[in-house]
Amino acid sequence: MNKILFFAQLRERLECDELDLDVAGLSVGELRQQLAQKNERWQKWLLGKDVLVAVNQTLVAADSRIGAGDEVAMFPPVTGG
Amino acid sequence: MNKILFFAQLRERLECDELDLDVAGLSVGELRQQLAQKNERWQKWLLGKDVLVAVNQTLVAADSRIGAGDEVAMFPPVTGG
Amino acid sequence: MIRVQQADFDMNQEYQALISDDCSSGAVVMFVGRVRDVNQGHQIDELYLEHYPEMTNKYLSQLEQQARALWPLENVSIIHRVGPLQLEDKIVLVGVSSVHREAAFEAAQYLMDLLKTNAPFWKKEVIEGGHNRWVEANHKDTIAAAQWA
Amino acid sequence: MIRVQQADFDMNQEYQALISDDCSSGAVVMFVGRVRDVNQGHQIDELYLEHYPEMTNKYLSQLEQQARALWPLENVSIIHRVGPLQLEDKIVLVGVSSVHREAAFEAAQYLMDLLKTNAPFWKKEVIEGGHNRWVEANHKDTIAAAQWA
Repeated sequence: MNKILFFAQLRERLECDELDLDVAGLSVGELRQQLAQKNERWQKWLLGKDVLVAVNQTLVAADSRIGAGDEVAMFPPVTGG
Repeated sequence: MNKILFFAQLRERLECDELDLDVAGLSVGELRQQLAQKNERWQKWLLGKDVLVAVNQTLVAADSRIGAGDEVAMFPPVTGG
Repeated sequence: MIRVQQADFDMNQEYQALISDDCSSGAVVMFVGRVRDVNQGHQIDELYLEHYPEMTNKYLSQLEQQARALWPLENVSIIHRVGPLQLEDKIVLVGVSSVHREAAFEAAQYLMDLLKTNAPFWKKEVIEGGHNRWVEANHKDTIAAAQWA
Repeated sequence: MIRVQQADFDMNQEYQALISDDCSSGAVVMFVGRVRDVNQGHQIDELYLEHYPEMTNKYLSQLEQQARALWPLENVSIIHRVGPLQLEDKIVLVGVSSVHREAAFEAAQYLMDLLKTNAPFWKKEVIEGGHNRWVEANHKDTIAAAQWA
């Protein structure tokens, strides 16, 4: 099972902060495509270019594979500091 | 009349912190030459390359002319901060 | 030393922390980022800082190690506040002590530039009329971070 | 704000001074230079700072104006201590506030680099055995200052 987390604007736009899904074996890009099928809003916000993805708290590229138990997080460009 | 001030190592080596002399019209380089004639020690320390000169509290070059009443200061490279 | 906290921090205490256990660092640089009254053309009343707790600590610790690999540093402090913040409040401290001032200045800039583009914090502003607005990422920050790559 | 003084200074007070009369500066940089235990190969017991009072104030004020001509700065503080100083004491503070962190960092570095090579302060160290030794000017500092010319 994987925990999938959403933060900031993305969390508000998807109206979802956390999902539990088994997505091991998918690439990060494939996961975004799969989640985007939920509805038009998810499609609009998850497939935009301004989504960063971290696996196990480290930023990764779209072709990065998700392993069993990995924590996946999706969020907009960061604005701290 | 001009006030001539010496600081730090230069003050200690010349054993002099202040002179009152009328040196208006001289260049800064000419003043150093004139003062160096006092004795061997003054010659050694005043004609070295590590002497900076300020006229009216502003660093100047050797060919800079001294005016009536100007304050002249001579000192080694600075080491503050 | 990495801290993510809601509370304010004290400049004297953080200065002392930067020089502790160490007589040899001649140079201390402290950077503080604050809540500005105007940002991206909007008048700000309040700010809310959201973050991804598991990742902020992990990333900032990695960032400290990266800086230590690039410069000879004594102590490093990164403090980032989260939750509700008011106008003029401190948001972030990056502090570095080193024997050399060049290293201290450069490392502090590096830490800020990378934190700005990689640490998972997000600012939401309360602007005129009580509206909420998520701050947009600044392209200038991406360029600043890229110069270190 | 330029101050040359024997007394120590307080980091909280100096931080407050840097953000006073001003809500718009998001970035504050403070640099502190301290008495190191080892300098130019000598173990230091104490330090004495001599200066040329009429010139230090005049030069540092000019230096502040030069920095303001190069970067958009809000407040600028330069404090330099003189007289007897002990190990680990603060010697100098350069503080800058600005809307932009790049400006604050660069201006603080500029002020320190120029102060190091142009402001009329001289350090005399008390080293092992109670001997006095005037600190020698550092060629690295001359190079650092020259980069801004």
